[in-house]
Amino acid sequence: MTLFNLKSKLRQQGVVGGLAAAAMMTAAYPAFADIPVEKMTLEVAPPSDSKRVYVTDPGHFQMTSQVFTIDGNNNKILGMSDAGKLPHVLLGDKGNFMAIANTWYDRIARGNRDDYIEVFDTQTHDVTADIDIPEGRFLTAVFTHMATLSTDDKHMMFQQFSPVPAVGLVDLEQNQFVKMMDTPDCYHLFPAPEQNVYMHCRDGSMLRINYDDEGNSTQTHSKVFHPEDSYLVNEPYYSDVTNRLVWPDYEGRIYQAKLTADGAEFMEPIEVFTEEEKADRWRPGGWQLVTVHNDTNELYLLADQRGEFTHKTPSRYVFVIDADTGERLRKMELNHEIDSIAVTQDDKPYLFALSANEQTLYTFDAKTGKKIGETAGLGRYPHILTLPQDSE
Amino acid sequence: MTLFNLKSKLRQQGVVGGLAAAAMMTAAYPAFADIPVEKMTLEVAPPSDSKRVYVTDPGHFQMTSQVFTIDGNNNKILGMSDAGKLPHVLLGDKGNFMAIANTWYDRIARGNRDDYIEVFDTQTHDVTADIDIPEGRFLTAVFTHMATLSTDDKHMMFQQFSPVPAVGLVDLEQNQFVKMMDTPDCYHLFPAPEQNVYMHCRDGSMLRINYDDEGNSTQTHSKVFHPEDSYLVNEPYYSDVTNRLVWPDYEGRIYQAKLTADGAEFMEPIEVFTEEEKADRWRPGGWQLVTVHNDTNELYLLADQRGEFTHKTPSRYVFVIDADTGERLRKMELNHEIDSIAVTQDDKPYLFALSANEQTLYTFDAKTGKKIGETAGLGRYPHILTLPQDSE
Amino acid sequence: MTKKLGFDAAIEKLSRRTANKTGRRGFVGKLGGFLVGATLLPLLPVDRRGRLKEAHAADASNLDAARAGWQPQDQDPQACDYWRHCSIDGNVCDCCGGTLTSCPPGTSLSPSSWVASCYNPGDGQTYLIAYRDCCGKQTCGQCACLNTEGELPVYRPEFSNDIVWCFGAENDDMTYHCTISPVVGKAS
Amino acid sequence: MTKKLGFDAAIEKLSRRTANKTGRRGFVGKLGGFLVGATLLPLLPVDRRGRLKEAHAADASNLDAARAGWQPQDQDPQACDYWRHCSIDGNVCDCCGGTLTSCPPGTSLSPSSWVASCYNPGDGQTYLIAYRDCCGKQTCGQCACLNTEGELPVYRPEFSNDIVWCFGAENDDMTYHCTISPVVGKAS
Repeated sequence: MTLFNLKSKLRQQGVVGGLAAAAMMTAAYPAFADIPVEKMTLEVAPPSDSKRVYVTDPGHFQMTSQVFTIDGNNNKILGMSDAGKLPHVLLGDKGNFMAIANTWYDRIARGNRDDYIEVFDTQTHDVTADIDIPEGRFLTAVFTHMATLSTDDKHMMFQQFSPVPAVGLVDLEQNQFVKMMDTPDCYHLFPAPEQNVYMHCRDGSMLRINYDDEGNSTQTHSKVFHPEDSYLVNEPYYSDVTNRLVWPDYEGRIYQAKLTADGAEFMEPIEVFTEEEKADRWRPGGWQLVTVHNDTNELYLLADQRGEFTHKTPSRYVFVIDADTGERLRKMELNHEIDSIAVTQDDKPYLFALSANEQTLYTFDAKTGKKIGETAGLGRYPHILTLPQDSE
Repeated sequence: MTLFNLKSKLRQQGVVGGLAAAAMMTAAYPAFADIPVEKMTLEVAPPSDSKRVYVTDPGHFQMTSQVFTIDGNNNKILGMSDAGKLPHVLLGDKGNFMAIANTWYDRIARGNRDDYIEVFDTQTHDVTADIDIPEGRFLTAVFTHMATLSTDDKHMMFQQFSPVPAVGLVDLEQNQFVKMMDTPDCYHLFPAPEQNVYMHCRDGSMLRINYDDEGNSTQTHSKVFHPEDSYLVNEPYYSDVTNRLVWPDYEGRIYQAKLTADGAEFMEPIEVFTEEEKADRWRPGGWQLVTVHNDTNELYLLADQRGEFTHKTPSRYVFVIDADTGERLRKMELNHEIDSIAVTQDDKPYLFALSANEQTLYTFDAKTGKKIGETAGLGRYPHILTLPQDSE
Repeated sequence: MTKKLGFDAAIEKLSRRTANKTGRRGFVGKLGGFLVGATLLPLLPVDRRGRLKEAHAADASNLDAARAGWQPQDQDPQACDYWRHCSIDGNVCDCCGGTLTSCPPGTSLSPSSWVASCYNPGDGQTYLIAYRDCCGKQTCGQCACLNTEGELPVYRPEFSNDIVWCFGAENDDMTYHCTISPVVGKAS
Repeated sequence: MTKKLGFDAAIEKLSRRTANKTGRRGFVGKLGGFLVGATLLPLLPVDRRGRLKEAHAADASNLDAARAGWQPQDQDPQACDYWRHCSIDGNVCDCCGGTLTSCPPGTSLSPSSWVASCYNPGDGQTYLIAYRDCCGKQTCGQCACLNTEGELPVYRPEFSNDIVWCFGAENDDMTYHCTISPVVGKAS
């Protein structure tokens, strides 16, 4: 139906929708030649692949957030999704769906609080489920691992801090909240097979939580795996596929563990920087400052020469090492002040590098270090990258 | 009570509020000398005066807006108030209260819509009333005169466009919505004494609406006062005190009317620009591009040399004329790209000039044109100035 | 959530809602023939002034050029001075995951529009553009443009780009994301 | 809306809420003495390293300087490198209608805080700052600073500035507006 048919149809109906419809009808304008009206449609994004990347802009503790769907192959924006204050963006089913945990108020930044999970189809960007949860999300500058899907995508979990520490369990098959599971003084959520999820505790141990569909759980602490004065950054790398946890401290020491249904297996810590580099003040720094290419076992660490306790200031370099041996493979100069990095999991990997201050995503060839694209204008302070881990 | 007493008090009570309270308690830290804890308080803004100015940043059609309370005497930010999508900010009682008309959704930019009025005390910035209204606000880039207080501050009115044109009447004494009053194809709201409000209609006439407390109204059209091809800008100047309406068209012709309980009295239109200036392409341009100092009858028009149909692009100059005679008094060069201007109503008036792109409010001495202050960082795209009209 | 994008569905929805809410007060009954049809025609600025302008590209970041007046190009649809955008106020959907004629994924194409006549320097013709807003998401933010060629004040709403033109969008979400610029007619 | 700003009111509220919601599971019962009191003490970084830094002012707009490390000044409380702001992440309330120790009008002073020890170059002393968030309004936006001197990861929450420290604020509004930097102790 064209605009030109519209007016007569409205007249036939004998009732028209007020001024809005009136203004709309003016488009049926006989002083113009009756050429075909261009077809108007709604886009659908192509299916997710291993180079799909989502950039989240929560601003700086702002009430609204925006999630940009970007095709990393060509740095094209495919669409956007809305979120509330300090959201968690999770990808499941090889990137075919996205779950966002939201917090929203009914009087802008006051009034009644509403926490809820929205599930999106990553092609249509339509909401496929809206799940109410208790108003307990732990609101921090976004730590991506403070909410997680289970390894089988059947459950989603989020952390509560106050009034008591707990983990909220959500059933994504039934689309309903299950239970708040009480926990001790532990943080982050790393899923392991067979309905296990791990947390990292203040004392330096890992806590394994085995839960059933009703939210009953048994909890077991591992040994303490790092000393008290080795401060582990807020954004470790964790693969839901390999269940490998890779965790730098403020000085560039990397702790690693394999998290299984049976328990945590810790590797010997490795050092990214030589003694000489440490003397030259090389340290990690940024937000998501570590990423791993699983198949080749290459570890990428965002770093720069810097003072102590500047662990969140962006960096301009990436050190690439063998994650098993610590062997230095290469060093990349990014030529931008980068807050977050993430590498794709295919066999021709790209390294995505996000600058919050420049509101720009840069794409590099992960092997050659060559810059191959960028996407600018990503909101106010974008600093979160989310990639489909289980693609390819 | 100091932080140091807090811990013992909590212990006495035998119950403490989880991790949040625990972290809070760590402030009670005996390794530090027990010096007095600094007193922590809540600010209250000084009483409004004639140099108080409110800057509204609705972004560019964004979901959240911010209203900055600024002391124009010294360009100091006194506080902020939150608002939703495309809010109307109204000042009453000599600037002692502020009413904001809001639109908000429960799923960020989707879901259930809620329209409501919040009334604020302009000293404490506390909400003193929250009034529900029908979800009918006409959402446009903010036209300040599409909502209004009555001249006696007893009522507030807002415009609806769809599904039928109407004006919503709100009783600010009872704090409740009264009625949607049907109207013809007219726009803007200019209050006049004795429960009258005027609108401007498509045909070029003014509509006087006389309403009672129940929202019953009688409506009377004035004569047509401007030709069809004289396009009146979206932001005229109107004084709730003098009831004088001052309305430029795209080319710098000024229409004026006095709006009384008896009807609209129109003045002869005046031209701001000489024929020579018109040939040199001087035209008005900006958002709030006209303001009047009531006591001296000085009219300020934001203008620049420009092409046709660039009526919303900012300007760098202000032409000052006698609003009765059209006599040119002076011309100010602002040296910034200004979107909106407003003059204070005291006898040493300041001209506020707002740049949306620079997110900065500039303050000028209205008489000498000297720049005397600025306030930067006013959000994303601030372009609305609101001053207490009835101060001094 | 269903995706009915046809005019039929949207207009039927709008009409039903109007019928339910306004009762006897239909639009035609209210405004008579004033707004509808031929009386509007002489007001549309189709004088092709675009060709006569001496000025430069209009881009929000280039105020000098914008102030000089509208001078369109036909090469880059994502630039603010692309000819179809002569009266756009907002974000070009082509930069947001949509195209010049399609809305980004997950948004809702409003059936209502404002219009402008835009001169295409490529073929020397003037076309009628019916700007349609894509709704139901926060402002896209990419490719923000404020063009006002032939734009009229709000009391001529069908030519006003300051209005959130989401009337009749899905769920009645009156929230602006971006704008598409389809051609719906040609100056004869 | 009442303005109870005393600790008593806020803590009583928090305690009542906890009592209502958590039942048997009081904080002390849950975490034992682990978090409370003396066991935390050795962890607080009060080594006055601030004085030893070779680096420059930390300002979000000056990343080179920020990366070099913390070097505080005691002249301009609205600048990010003012000594009290050594571990602030957010907006300085002094720029938002408040002061260094008072919240802007209409906000709510949270009774909870994170802490840091900051070196004052004016008197050569190191002070304990208990950063307190003012809550219940959108982010102020003015004077945005991200300082991390002595800042610890989230598993040491009492030293973490990434948390929205609005626990116990009025109406339980967990929404961040700005931060004040009161002195609550002095390194002895």
